[in-house]
This record gives sequence, structure tokens and C-alpha cells, in this order.
Amino acid sequence: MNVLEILRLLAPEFILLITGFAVIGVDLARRRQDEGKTAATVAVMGLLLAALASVWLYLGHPGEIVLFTMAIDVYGLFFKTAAFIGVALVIIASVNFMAGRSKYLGEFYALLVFAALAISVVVSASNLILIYIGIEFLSITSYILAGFLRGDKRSEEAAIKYFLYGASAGAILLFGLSILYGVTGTTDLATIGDLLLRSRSAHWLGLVALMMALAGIGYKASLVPFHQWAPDTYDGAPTPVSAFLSTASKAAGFAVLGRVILTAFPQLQPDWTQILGAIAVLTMFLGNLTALKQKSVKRMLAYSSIGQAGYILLGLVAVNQSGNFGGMNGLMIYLFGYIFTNVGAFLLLLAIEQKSGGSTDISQFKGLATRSPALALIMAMFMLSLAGVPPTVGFLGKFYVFAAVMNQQMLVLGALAAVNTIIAAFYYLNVIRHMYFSESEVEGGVMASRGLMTVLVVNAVMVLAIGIFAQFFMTWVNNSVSMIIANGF
Amino acid sequence: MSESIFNLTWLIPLPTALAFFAIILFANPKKRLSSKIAVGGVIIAWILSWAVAIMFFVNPEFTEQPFDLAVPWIPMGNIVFHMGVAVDAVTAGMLFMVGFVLTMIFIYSTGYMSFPGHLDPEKYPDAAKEGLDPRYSRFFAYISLFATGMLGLVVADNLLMLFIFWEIMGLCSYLLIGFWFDKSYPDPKQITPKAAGLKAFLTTRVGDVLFMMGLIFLFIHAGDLNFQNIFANQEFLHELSTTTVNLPFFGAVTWAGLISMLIFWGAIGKSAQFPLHVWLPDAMEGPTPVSALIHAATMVSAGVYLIVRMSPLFSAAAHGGSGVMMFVAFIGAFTALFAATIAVAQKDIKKVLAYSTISQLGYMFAALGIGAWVAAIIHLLIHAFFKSLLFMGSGSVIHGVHHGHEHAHAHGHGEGGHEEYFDPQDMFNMGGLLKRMPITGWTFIIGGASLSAFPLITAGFWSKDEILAHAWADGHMAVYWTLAAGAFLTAFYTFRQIFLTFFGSPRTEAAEHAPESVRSMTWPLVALAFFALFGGFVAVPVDFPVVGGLASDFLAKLMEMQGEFYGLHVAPARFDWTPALISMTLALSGIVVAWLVYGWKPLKAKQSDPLRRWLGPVYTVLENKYYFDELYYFIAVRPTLWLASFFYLFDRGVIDRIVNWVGAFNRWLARTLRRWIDEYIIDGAVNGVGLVTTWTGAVVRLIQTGQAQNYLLILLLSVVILLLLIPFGS
Amino acid sequence: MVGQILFIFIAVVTLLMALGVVVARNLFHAALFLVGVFFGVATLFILLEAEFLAMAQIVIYIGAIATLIVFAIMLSRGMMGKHLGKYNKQWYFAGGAMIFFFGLVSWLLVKMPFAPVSAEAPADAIQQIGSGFVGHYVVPFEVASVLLLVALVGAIMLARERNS
Amino acid sequence: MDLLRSSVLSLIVFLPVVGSIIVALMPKEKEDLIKKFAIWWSLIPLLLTIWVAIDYAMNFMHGNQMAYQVKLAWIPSIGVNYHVGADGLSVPLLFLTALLTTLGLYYSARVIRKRVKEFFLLFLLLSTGMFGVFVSLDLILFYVFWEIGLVPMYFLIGIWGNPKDRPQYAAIKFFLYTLAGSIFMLLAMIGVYLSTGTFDILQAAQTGVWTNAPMFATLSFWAFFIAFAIKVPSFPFHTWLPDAHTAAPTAGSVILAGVLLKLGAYGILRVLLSLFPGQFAQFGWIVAALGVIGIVYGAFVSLAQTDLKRLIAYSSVSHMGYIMLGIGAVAVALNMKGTEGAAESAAMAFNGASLQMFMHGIITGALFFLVGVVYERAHTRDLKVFGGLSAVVPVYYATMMFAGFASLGLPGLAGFWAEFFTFRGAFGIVPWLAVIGVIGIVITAAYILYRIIQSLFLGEYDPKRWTHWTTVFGEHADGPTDMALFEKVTLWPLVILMIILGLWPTPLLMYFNEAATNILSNLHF
Amino acid sequence: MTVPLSWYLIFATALFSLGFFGVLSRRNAVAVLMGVELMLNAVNVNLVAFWRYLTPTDLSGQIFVVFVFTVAAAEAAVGLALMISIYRTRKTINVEEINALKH
Repeated sequence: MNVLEILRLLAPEFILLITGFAVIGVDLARRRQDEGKTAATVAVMGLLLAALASVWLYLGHPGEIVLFTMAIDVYGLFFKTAAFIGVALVIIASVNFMAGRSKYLGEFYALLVFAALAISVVVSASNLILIYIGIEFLSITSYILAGFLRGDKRSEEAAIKYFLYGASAGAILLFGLSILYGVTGTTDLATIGDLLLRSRSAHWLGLVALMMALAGIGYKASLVPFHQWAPDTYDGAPTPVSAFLSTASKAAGFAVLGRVILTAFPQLQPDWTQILGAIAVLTMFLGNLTALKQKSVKRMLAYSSIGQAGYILLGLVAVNQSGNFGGMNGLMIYLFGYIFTNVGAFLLLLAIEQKSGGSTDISQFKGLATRSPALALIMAMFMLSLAGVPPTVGFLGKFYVFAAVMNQQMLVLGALAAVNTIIAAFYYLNVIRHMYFSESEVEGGVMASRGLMTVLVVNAVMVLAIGIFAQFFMTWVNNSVSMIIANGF
Repeated sequence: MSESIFNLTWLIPLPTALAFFAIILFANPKKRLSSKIAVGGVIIAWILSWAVAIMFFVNPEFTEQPFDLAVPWIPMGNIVFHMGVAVDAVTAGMLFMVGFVLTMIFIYSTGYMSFPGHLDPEKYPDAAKEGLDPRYSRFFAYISLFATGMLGLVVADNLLMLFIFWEIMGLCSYLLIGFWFDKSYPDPKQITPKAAGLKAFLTTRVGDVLFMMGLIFLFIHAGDLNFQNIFANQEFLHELSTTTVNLPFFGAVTWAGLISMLIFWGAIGKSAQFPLHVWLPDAMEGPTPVSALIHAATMVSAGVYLIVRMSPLFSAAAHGGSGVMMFVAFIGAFTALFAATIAVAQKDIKKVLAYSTISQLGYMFAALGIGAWVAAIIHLLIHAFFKSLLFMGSGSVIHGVHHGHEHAHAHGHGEGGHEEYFDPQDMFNMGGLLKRMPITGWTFIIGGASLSAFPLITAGFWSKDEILAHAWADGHMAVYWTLAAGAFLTAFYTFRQIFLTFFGSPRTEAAEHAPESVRSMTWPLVALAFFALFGGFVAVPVDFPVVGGLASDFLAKLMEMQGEFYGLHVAPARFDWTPALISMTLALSGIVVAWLVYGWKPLKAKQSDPLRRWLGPVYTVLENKYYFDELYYFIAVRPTLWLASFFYLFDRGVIDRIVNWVGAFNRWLARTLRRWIDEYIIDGAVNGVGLVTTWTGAVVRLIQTGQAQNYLLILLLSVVILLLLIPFGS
Repeated sequence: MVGQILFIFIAVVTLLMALGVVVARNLFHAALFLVGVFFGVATLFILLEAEFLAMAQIVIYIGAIATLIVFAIMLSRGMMGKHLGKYNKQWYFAGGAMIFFFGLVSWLLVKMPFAPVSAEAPADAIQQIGSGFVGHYVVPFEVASVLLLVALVGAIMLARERNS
Repeated sequence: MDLLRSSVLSLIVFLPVVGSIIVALMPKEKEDLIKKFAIWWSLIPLLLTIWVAIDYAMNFMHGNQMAYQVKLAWIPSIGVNYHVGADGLSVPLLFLTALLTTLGLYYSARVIRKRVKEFFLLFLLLSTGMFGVFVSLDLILFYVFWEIGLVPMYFLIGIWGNPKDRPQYAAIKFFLYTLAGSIFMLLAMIGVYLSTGTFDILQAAQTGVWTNAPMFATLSFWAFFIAFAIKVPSFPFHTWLPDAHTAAPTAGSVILAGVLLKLGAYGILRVLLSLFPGQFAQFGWIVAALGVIGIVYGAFVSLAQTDLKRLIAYSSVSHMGYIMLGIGAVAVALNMKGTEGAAESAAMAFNGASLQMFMHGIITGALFFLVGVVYERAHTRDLKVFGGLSAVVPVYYATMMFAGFASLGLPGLAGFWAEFFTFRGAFGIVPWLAVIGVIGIVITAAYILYRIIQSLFLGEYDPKRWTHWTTVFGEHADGPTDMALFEKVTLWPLVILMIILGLWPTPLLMYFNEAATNILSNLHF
Repeated sequence: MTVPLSWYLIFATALFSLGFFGVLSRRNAVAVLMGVELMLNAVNVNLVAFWRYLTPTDLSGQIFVVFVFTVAAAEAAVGLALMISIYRTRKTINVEEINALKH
């Protein structure tokens, strides 16, 4: 394992590290005059470069442990690419929004880059310690990002709540990991998996560790019993940060959950299928039903993202060997599509917030179709994708997840998921209804900055493209799944 | 040569159809032109039909192998349904009658359709100037379509095509009865034309639906509906009359019985027999040519024609032991008597004729019921002639009285504004019109005599007597005596009508000034009067002492031969003195009694009907037609409307709410529809989704308190629960 | 035998001090108790022959974190005057839940079939830890360094006096 | 030639989308350019469908296989491919869709004044969805087009519906109904894949679905059936129809009644009949019973209506009952293989159901246009307000008479044949249900004559009863004005079709008859 | 080596529970932070005990503890910074009053 090889395999991480410092450097050099524009461009360049690196790495189909703790495999690389693109989109869109709001814009973009770094580390961590340090690194950067708008009461409140919840959940996660370490004596996931496979007695001990770890990781993916911080934080945090939190960091949560469960606890499948299944149903129902009641679109999106997390978890619950309907490919394509849709939806709120001076109430959306048809069309497309109407990517994701659930003959779960789609369809349609059918209470079209517009168009195109050219993306997802499943079972 | 003539049969319904489309597409604005097109079309059809009919009469050998020309028309499954035209003795007879009567009525209506009384001229200036009905051309379009329907029905070679033309006639009768749709009467109880049209269509529709069921069952069993194919092969009829199907409360019924019963109900609907008769009298609201055309000559007789066509099936059913023939006879006889009784107490000239038509049709069905196939057909043909004559006569009387009323009114006799409504059709406003309208008068008397079967000289006597003779000969005494009573009453009300309208002194100024009708109206009356008198000789039985040998009853013989072809063994009625004498005495006594009551001491103006005093309450019952209209309204119309509104409430209330219970938008519904709010709160418990969303709302408020430490507490509790699951869960 | 008595003594003292942290009305006393707990834990490390950790514990926890907390208390002193109740409304429920949690987890841990190995702690533990940082766990090490940097930048950015 | 043959179906399906994209690119202000373009553009698929009809009749008539088949891989990993084809059943329906779309666009060009560009864009998109459903032979492709058809209709009802009829509530109810059904259908489709290994309808039919697990087969059957029954709509699931129809703009409700309702019925005939013959035979009588209830219930409720459009909407529920009765009869016949005449009655019932699909399309399409005609002038649909219009607007009266009488099944007009065949089939197989259904015919005659013709046209015309009349172009008028040229051009093709098909149904029946014999022989009848 | 492993585990769990109780019930944010520190310390004891009794030769237990130190430090820094900035804007450090964002 010579240095060049390490450099090649850990290329994305190194690139991000350098970009982070470069961003801070550039911002200092510009002495904070240009509201972080150059810093943002450098950050975006770095992220895209990292994304390219991980795609290039991906094509080489690596599947090996690097430096004892980093498992560079197609599974991890898939999530890295998705996260990097997500963060890049967030940065591009938020330049205009963040311009007047804070002096430390250089730090803001640097933090986002470091958050991306944290995700790329945690996603391919195959060692308990690295998992813990990665999650805490991601959490801490998120606390700061959440509380970035110093003067703003909502942003600080969001940050403090997130901090308190994250710290306690982190402690419980740590407790779980320590028990796991105690039981198996090693910190490497793969060896833990083999040890637990062999010794029957460690069976339910593993479960205790898993339950506690579930709390720690589950909170990141905002699964129901551990989701309560999410609505307040998404609502309070600056919208680009909410976009980041609800997509990239959630994807990281699912990636870690997937890796830990599939590598460390494969033989406990009957147990965690039931528990995760129950959690998934709870998440879907609570997320969707509360979203029904929301007046503010931002808060509605927060709860809808919790609901969507329920669906994504279904992919994991119904994981199985069969090539096409293995569940994990459902989870991944759903997540991939979800990142684009949710980033798009939150960022669109930016434009609305800017126009209405901070309020994201549904009444702001009334008659948007007449005032700014392009934005309305894009938002309608995101809503339809979240509702799962073909030919969008949302449908593709739901299709594969449903397929996996049906493949495992979990009819009740399938039926409950279907009912949820109907409930969810209602409040997604509600937004469309306000935009297209009712008269606008607010005058004047909604102005979106060039950066935001490009991001929205890119997202909208991706949402449709993945839906239609499903085959291209599915092959990409399928063989990244075969990697993780093969060594796991 | 004869073969080529028959090839023209399919052309018969065509001219009037082309006339219909020509009028509605092109000639609508020009009234005179459209009437010329219509009359031209019907004349061509008349010539063609007479050519075919006479050609058939001339060479009777066609009864063995009736002419049939069919073309493949509709693919059904792996067979193709053939449609075409057929001519046999019955068709020939009908063609002869229908062609002629249609033409007479078309010519008559060109004169009759002048500017109607109930429209005020200012609204239709040009029509008033021309003196024609504003919707003159539309009328001719409708009657051309009607003519197509009737002609098509007569020449049809299969039951489905017959059914199609049958319904087209139903449509035309609806359009024509409701022709003066904007006419309304001060007295709300009196039925308006538009309501009469609707009533006619719906009542006949009930019959048609049962007819369609019969047709479909026949089609299922026979695989084909062509008359000659089905009724010519005996083993099919035998098989049909033996296989049984058990119905809920009828028990085991043979298929033949069931099909013929259903088809008979179609005939009951169309020919206005007992249970479904209510629409015919109200159909008099239409213009008189329509009443003559539809409700005397053609449409109502279509029902009889259908049963005549179906008689092989009926007789097979009878052999198979089903009582359908007896049922037909009973309905026929009962309707004959029942309608006659009502006719006695009517004061409207057209209503009397309407009930008399129902009664005469009753005679025909009674004849069919007792198997007198030939008598029924002959009475059908002859009745068409004198009944259309009577209707047209009454039309010209009404026309005259109306003009008289206008005339009197114009001369200042009327006091200023429109005095109370003057009904030109009410016989008690007429009197002594024979002097004013001689041609109409005398032709009317001839028709009346023929209707009441004035012995020996009128055609009506021979055809009705034939039926009575058959009833007597075959020993159906119950049927015979009802028909005989009916005959007496027929004579009585016919001559009551004649004495009231034509004899005595005019009771109103309108009657005094009633002018004779235009030549185009009176000339057809004369032509029909000729047939009313001499038509009967076609049916004079051979062995009648004096006149027997004179005219060869070739038509009767022709029908008998045709019967053989269809396996109906129709015994020719040997002439027997007793029934003939009884019917003669009945007819004469009817006339004498009528003379005693109305002719001897003619009524004065404003004098009510003497019968009212003698019959008292019975008279009012008869006048109100045994209250059948009210009865049907009570047992049929009101429950349907009530059921409709009940289902609608059920639809909006229950199902929608169940749906809302399922759909998640109930909360949203409450928010947007304020007026529903009470219902939402009242049965909030009922609609579950509303409940679920309020419950989750409450739960969310409970746990999403915004307190970070509450969240942590719940985090702890969830971890504890998860840990508890392990020892107990797996 | 001596070890056991020593362990029990240290454990009990540390737990009492921990209770003090939680119960102390005055925040200052709580901070002091916290330092005591850190010290107790350090002695336990020594008992477990993890000397390096004990030293690190003292330097980091007491030296850095405790002082940091004291600074925070000093900075938010203004609020001290009001002395409103130290517990929020839900402390009863939380207490009960915690006792139950403690019982459940300790029951689970005790039931665990651990097979203690009676080997000696390696002499060159510190060297091994050092080589561990740059050998097996080099990636977490780097990540930890970046984490500290980010925490640094974030803390300054959040807590800086607003000059303008 | 065979290049055209293989690409014609795809052209028909995707031309409207291309059209809608071109419309999207056009500037919003140039409204009449958009209108002209949309109408001429929709003519191309119409001509193509006519060509397909002729070509199919000439040389694909008696081969028992799908014509114009095209199979391209779409998502090969799970065997989903873009597999389209047409047979006797879908060719006439394609023509119907194209015809109604062109007429709808032509009519709306002069009537729609609000947000014109979006209207035409959505309308073209809608026709793609409908074309797609009629040609797709792959379950997922079927599902995707099924949903694509849903979204534009949602907007059409919501945006252009008139405010008094709660369009938003109607739109959302319409969307959620269909979505609820189709989600469970999606699960059932996945079930089909799991049991047969393919999404292709034809192959799955051969291998037989869930042959080993009857419980799943029944569940999947009911999932499919409910999704289609909601769309038909059959009895218990119909409450969305009246709201959607009354709220939708004229052209919208024409397309909704003319074609969208047929997607459900077509789905049953194409998918259910071939994939679940066993279960369908077992539950056939329920389908027939729902049909009969639909006929009678729909007829009675229509009788109670005072709003013209809502009345016609309920009449569609009743008319669609005939289709369900026909289909139910076919299903019951499946397990009456032994008895003679069952095969023939089944063919008749199938013909009846498919005929009713086409005839109801043109008849109710015409009726809704006619409602539009009167609504554009009187701006109200309350029947109590009109009276005696027959004298004032004769052309409108004549056209409404044709449409009305065709709708009540008068022989000589199109509606009769559908009813005749349906009852001919139904009486042969489920006589008792058919007898109840027959009541519907009388009530249909009642509500059409009594509610529509009577209150609209007959009686005394007095101008004082309703004063704010306008001409169809919006200027004030003191009374109802007769049909404008564009309205005549829209309606008369439908009336002519009604008359021709009424007198001689063979040009249409030969397709359906051929499809009936093929499908029933595939079920080895 | 007389002290059995389970004693350490029980002690660690007790300390953890006390810490969590502090987090759950204290009003003052800083006190909550102290609770968090207690919990982390408890887990450190746990880790070291496992290392000592189960895998004395493999030092990953201790290394884990060192990383926990770094995380604790970083967390404390960021946490306190947040609390101070909130104190500046809302003049309160009481967790209960920070509940503007809810349901």
C-alpha cells in the first residue's frame, strides 16, 4: 500500500481537505469584501472535483480497506458522489441568500466543505472509532452551521437544540459502541461481523449494542423516535443548511446505518427487520400526518423529509439477496432522487423567503403559477416527484422500495406504505393547489438569483432524467449494492 | 315480372326518409316547399306499396314461398346478422292500407296545419301572414319520418329491424304529440301537449323494454330473428314450446310462453291496451292528422301487426300448454268493453274517438286470442280506413268550429278581452253542423256507421261480425258476450257523437258560423268514405246468401293460405245466422237508443249531458277514466321521483362521507367549506380521518413542545423500550 | 483484596461527587464537583493501569474542559442572581426513567458472559498508543485534528464579541 | 411501409408531447398562434389513427395477434420494456381519443380565455397519457401513462373549473381517488412480476399469474379491479365523477367522459381478463352486479338532478354500468364453458361492452359540448331557469335531440347497439341481473326527456325568467343565440357518427368483434 | 486484579445514568453540558475496563478513549460558544425558555 495508492484511493478526502483550507485562505485574501463569492466558487470547484474523483474511483470498482479503517468501495463512493453534488448545489444556490446575512461567509462555505469531508469519511468508515469520530465531526460542523446566523434567535435556538440532542445521542451511540467493543474485543466492523456470526451467545449482546447504536445513527437519519430535533432545527436553521441537513447528512446517516447493519449484524436480520420495520411505519405515518397540519411550507418539508426517511428505511428493512429487488438498490436510488428533489424544494424556498422577508407560509405560494410560472413548474415537479408520480425519480425510488417489500412478502408493510403515499400525495398536492388554483395574495413575481435558478433547473432536469432514463442509473446503483450485500451475507 | 317488382320493396320506406332529411337539412325555412317534398315522398311510397300489394294479390302462389331479400349487415360473434325486406300476404295487406292512409293524411294535413289558435300572431308575423303553423315544415319532417318508420316496420323481414322501426315510430309519436309544446291550458289538471308526449313515450317505452327482452330471449334461442327462418321450421317451435324455465312465482313456464308474453306486453304498450292505455287519450293533444295517422291507422295497429307476425309462436305456446293465448283474448275483450264504457261519457270529440280506437283494437286482440287470425287482420285493415276518416272528420269539424269562433269573435260578439277559455273540441259547443259542413257531415256519418257496424252496407259490419262469428263458432262464449256488449256501446257512443255534433241546432255562435273545410281536407274524407263502405266486401263470407257470391273474399282466402305456410290451421268461419242477427240487432238498437237520448230532443245551449243525470256518480267515474291517471301517478310516478331524490341524498351524504372518511382531505374540506363546519363537529367522531388528523395534531402538540429536554426524555424512553424488546422480543 | 476496597472507596466518592454535580444549587459548586469526578475517574484509570490515560484525563478534562466550563459560568454570571429552581418540570419523570435505565443496562451488562483474560498490561503501552495513532488509526487521528480545527473556528465565530 | 407500421403507434403517442413542448416554447401573448398550432398539430395523430384503422382492417384483420408491435428495452434489469401494440379493441379507442382531442381543442380555442397557453399545453400532454394507455402492453408502461394522464386532468379541473362548483375540491378528489387505486395496482403489478418474471401482459398471460398462491392471485385481482373500477367509475367508487364533471371546463369534461372513463374499462378488458381469468370468472357476478346497480342507481340519481352538467355526469355513471354488466357477463361466461351458447353470449357481451365504450364516448362527448354551448350563453346550468328554447334556438334543439335520443338508446342511433349487444350477452349469461338492468332503460328515457328536453326546450319561452344572456363570444345578448359555426363544426361530426353507426354499426363492430373472438379464443373458450 | 470487570461496568452505567439525569433535568444549559461530560467519562471508564480485562495487549480501547477526549473537548467548546451567543441575544441560559420553534 504505497503512498501513491493511498493518495489515489483517498483522493476525494484529500481534495476536500485542501479545498476547505483554500476557501478560508481565499476569503481572508479577499478580506471579506465580496460576500464570500470567490470562496463559494472555490468550494464548489473543490466539491465537483471530489465528486469527479469519486466517480472515477467508482469506475475502477475498488473494494478494499485502506489504512485499516477506511473501506473504499463502490457502496461508499456512491454516497460520496451523491453527497458532494448535493452540497455543491446547496452552496451555489445559497450565495445570493447568505450574502447580506453574515460577515463570516468564508467560514460558512468552509464549514460546508468540511461537512462534506465528514460525510465522505463516515460513509466509508469500517471501524467503530472512525464511525464515532466521523459522526461527531459531521454533527459538530452541523451544529455550527445551524447556528451560523449569530443574531437570529431562530437559528441559535435550532443550533442549541440540535447540539443538546446530538450530544446525548452521541453519548448513547458511544455507550453502544463501547459495549460492542467489549463483546468482540475489536473495533473493525468486518471482524465484528465474523465474530458475532460464530458465537451464538454474543447474539443478543450484539442486539443491545445495535439498539443503542440505532439511537445514535437513527437521530442523524431523523427516524421517528429520534426525530424530534429535526423539525425545529430544519425550521430554525438558515434554509441552505436545512437543505444540507435534510439531504446530505441524512444520506450519510442511512449509509452508516446500512454499512453497520449489513457488515456487523447480518445474522441478526430477523430481529432488526421487525424493529426497523416498526420504526419505518412509525416514521412514515407520523411524518406524513403531521405534515398535513403544517401552515409553513418549510416546516411541512421538514416533516415530509421525515416521512420520506420512513420510505428509505423500508429499502433497508426489505433487504434480500435477489438482484433486482434487493431493497438496498431501492434505498439508494430513492435517496439519490430524494437528495435532488429535497435540495431543490428547500432552495426554492430561498427565493420565496427572500421575497417575503423570511416567511415561508403556504400563503406565499398562492397564485405563484401566474406570478412566476418557471418557479411554480419546478416546485410542482419536485412535489410530484416527492409524491411518487411517474415519470419522476420519486416514482422510481418508490417502485423499487415497494418491489423489495413485495419480494419479501411483507404485504402489511406494503399496504401501509401505499396508504402513506396517498396521505402524502394530499399535502404535496396542497402546495400545487395553492400555486396553480388559488388567487395570489402577494403581488410581484418571485426573483431567483442566477445561481439559484441554475441549481433549480439542474435539479428539475435530474428529477425527470433519472425517472425516464432509469436504466442508466439503476445499473450504477445495482452493482454498488452487490458489493455491500455480497460480503455481508 | 313479379319478381322484379318485389325487388323494389326495400325502396318503399326510402322516399319518406329522404324527404325527412331533405326537409330538416334544406327546406326548413320554406314551408310550402317542405310540405310539397313530404307529400311527394309519400305519394311515391304509396305507388310503390300498392304496386307490390296488388302484384301479390294477383298471384297468390307467393303465399307458399313469401319473397325475402336480405343483405349481410352486422357481424355478431362468428355469425353475420342479415337484414332485409320480405313480402307475404299480411305485408301486402298492410302495405295496401298503410300506403293509402298515409297519403290521405299527408294531403289532409297540408290544409289542417293553419296558424294555431293558442299562438299570438305578433310573435310569428310571417307564419301568421302565410296563415300556416310557424313550425309547419318541422311537422312535415316528423310525419315523413313517421311514415318511414311505419313502412319500414311493415316490410321488415326480421324482428330486430321491426323493433328499430317500432322505436322510431315511438320517437315520432313523442315529437308529434308534443308538437304544440308551448300550448298550455288555464286548468292545471288538464294535460299539456308536452306532458302528453312524455307520457306517451314513457308508457310505450315500458312496453318496448319488455318487447326487447322477449326479442333477446328469442334471439338467444333461435340464433336468428328472420320471420321465415324461425316460424317456418316446426321442430324449432316445438323445441321452444317444450323446454321450460322456472320463474319465481310463475313456476315452470315454457320458453315459447315467456317470449310471446313479453312480446305481447310490447304490443299492449304500443296499441294502448288495458294496463298501458292511459297515453292514447292524452295523445289527442297533438294535431288531429297526427291523431288520425298515429292513433287510428298505423302506429297502434303496429301492435296488432306484431302479434299477427308472431302468431306461429303464440300458437306453438298455446300447444305447449301456456295460457298466453287466453291472456291475449282476455285483455282484448276486457279492453274492448272497458274503453267503450269510458267513450260513452266523454265530451271531447277526439277523446271519444281515442277510446273507440282502444276498444276496436281490443276486438282485434280478442280475435287473435281466440285464433281468428284472418278476422283480426281484416278488421285491422278496415278499421284503419273508417277510423282515420272519423278522426279527419273531427279535425275538420274542430277546424270549422275554431274558424267560427274566430269569426264570431271578430264581429264584436265577444265582450272585449278574451272571455273564459272556449274549447273548440267540446261536442257540447257544437250542434247542427250538418247543414254548415255537408261533406264533412255525411262522410262522418258513413264512418260512424261503419264503426258501429251498421248492418250489411258498411265494411265495419263485415269485419267486426267476422270476429263475433268466430267467437260464437269456437264456443268462446265469455269473449263473445263481452264483445257483443262492446258492440252495442260502440253503436251508442258513435251515434251520440253524430247527433251531438251534426244534428239539432247549433248551441254556440261558433257552431253557427262554422264554415266547410278547404277542398284539400274534404277530398280525402270522401276517398276514405268509399273504402269505409265498400272495403268490407273483401271480407264477405262466400256462403252469405245474397251478396256472398258477388265479391270474392279473395283477401280472406289469401290470408288462410298464408296461415297454412306458417302452420296456423285457420278454419274459415262458415256463415251462421244467429251471431249475424244478434250483432245486427245490437248495432241498430245502439243507434236507436242514441237517437232517443240525443237526436229526438236535441240539446239546447249550455244544457248538460242527460246521461249525467241518469248515471250520476257512475258518469263522473267514467268521465274521469276510472281515475287510472291518478292511480298510475300515485303508484308509479311519485315513487320513482321519491326514490331518485333518496338515492341522490344517499349519494351526496353517505357515500361522500364514507369517502371522506377514507380520503385524508376532510380536515382541509372543513377549513375551506365553512357551512359544513357544524356537520364536521357534530359527527367529527364519525369520519375517522378527521379524527386521525385531530388526534395526531394533539399528539404532535404534546410531544413536539419545543422543549429540547422533552425530546431527550423521549429519546431515553425509546432506547429503554428498544432494550426491553431484546429479552422479551426475539 | 486491598484493590477491591480501594476501588469501592474511589467509586463511591466519585459517584457522590457526580451526584453533587447534578444536585448542586450553585453552579460553581457543581463545577467543583465536576472536577472532583474527573479526578476520581483518573484514579480509576490508574487502578486499571492505564497511566497515560489518567494523566491525559487530568490535563485535558480538568485542565481544559473544566476551566472552559468555569469561564462559561463566569460569562453568564449575570443570570445567577435570580436563583430560580435548578430543576425543570420533568425531573421527577427523568429521575424514575434513569433509575430504570440504570437497572436495566447494568442487569444486561452483568449477564454478559465476558471471559476476562488475566494477562499483564503491556509495559510499553504508551509507545503502542503512539504507534496506534500513526499506524492503525491514522485516519481517525487526522479526522480528529480537522475536527478540533473546525470546533475552534466555529467556537470563535459563534462566541466573538460583536464589535460593529 | 413497415417502417411506418412499426413507428406509427409511437408517433401517435409522442407527437402530442412534442406538440406541448413546442407550445411551451411559444410566447404567452401569441394566443391565437398557440391555438392554431395546437389544433393543426392534433390533426396529425387523428390522421394517423385513421390510417391505422384502415390499415388494420385491410391486412391484420384475421390474424390472432397484436398488430404494430414494437418492443424496445427501457429498464432491462427488471424486464421492463417499451412494448406497444394495437388490436381490434384499441384501434377504435385510439381514433375516439384523437377525435375528441381535436374537437376539444377546436372548441376550446374560442371558449377558453384564461391562461390559454397552459390549457393547450396540458391538453396535449393529457392526450399522450390516454394514447399511451391504449397502446401499452407492458404493465409498468401502462402504469406510467396511466399516471401521466392523471396530472394534466387534475390541473384542467382545478384551474379552468368555474369557481361556483368547488373546482379545487373536485380536482383533489379526482386525483386522490385514482392515485389511491393505482398505488395498490402498482403493488399488484409487482406481484405479477414476482410470480411470472415479466411485466409484459402477453407473456404473463401465457405463464399464468400466481398459479401457485391463489390467495395472492385474489388479492392482486381485487387490487387491479378496484383501481380500474374507480376509473370506470363503477358503483361504490363513483362519487368523484359528478364533482369532477361539473367543475371541469367543457372540453375537459368531454375528454374526461369521452376517454378517461374508458381507460378503466379498457384496463379491465386488456389486463384483468388476460392475467386473472380464474379469479375474474369466480368474481364475475360481483362485477356484473355492480354494473347493474350502477345502471339503475345512476339513472335514478340523474332523475333527481336540476343541474344539467351534474345530470349528464350521473348519466355517465349509469351508462358505464352497461360496460361493467357486459364485462361481468363475459367473466361469468368464462366458467360456463360447458353450456352451449355461452361462447356466443360472451362474444356478444364483449362486443356490447366495447361498443358502449366508443358510443358513450361520442354521445356523452356531444352532450357535454351541448352543455358548454348553453353554459357559454346563459352562464348557468340550473334547468329550472330555461324553457321553450326549441322555438328560439332550433339548430341547438335538433342537435340536442339527436344526442339525447342517442344517449337513451333509441334504435337507429348509436346508443342502441351497445345496449342491445350488452343485454343480448347479459341475458344469455346472467339473466336475473340483466332484468334489473332493463329498468335502467326506462328511467334513462325518463330523465333525458323529463329533465333535459322538457325543461330545456319545451313549454312557454318567456324572456323574463333569465335575463343575463350573452353570445358565445361574450357580448351581451337579450336572448339565447343559436349555435355558432364553430360549435356546429364541433358537434356535427359526432352527430353524423351517431347516425351512421346507429344505422350500420359494422364499420366499428368489425374491430370489436374480431378482438372479442381473439381474446375469448385465447382464453380457450 | 481482584476487582471483577462487572463492578467497573456497573460504576460506569451509574455514572452514565447520573450524567443523563443531569442532562434531562437541569435548567441551566451549562449544567446540561456538565451532564454530557459525565456521560462521556462514564463511557471512557467502560472502554478502559474492557481494554484492561479483555484485550490488554491490543491498545485500541485506550486509543478510543483518547479520541473520546478530543470529541468531548470539541463538543464542550462549541456547546459553550453556542450558549454564550444565546445568552447575549436572549439574556437567559435556561433551556426551558428556548422553545420558540415548536410543533
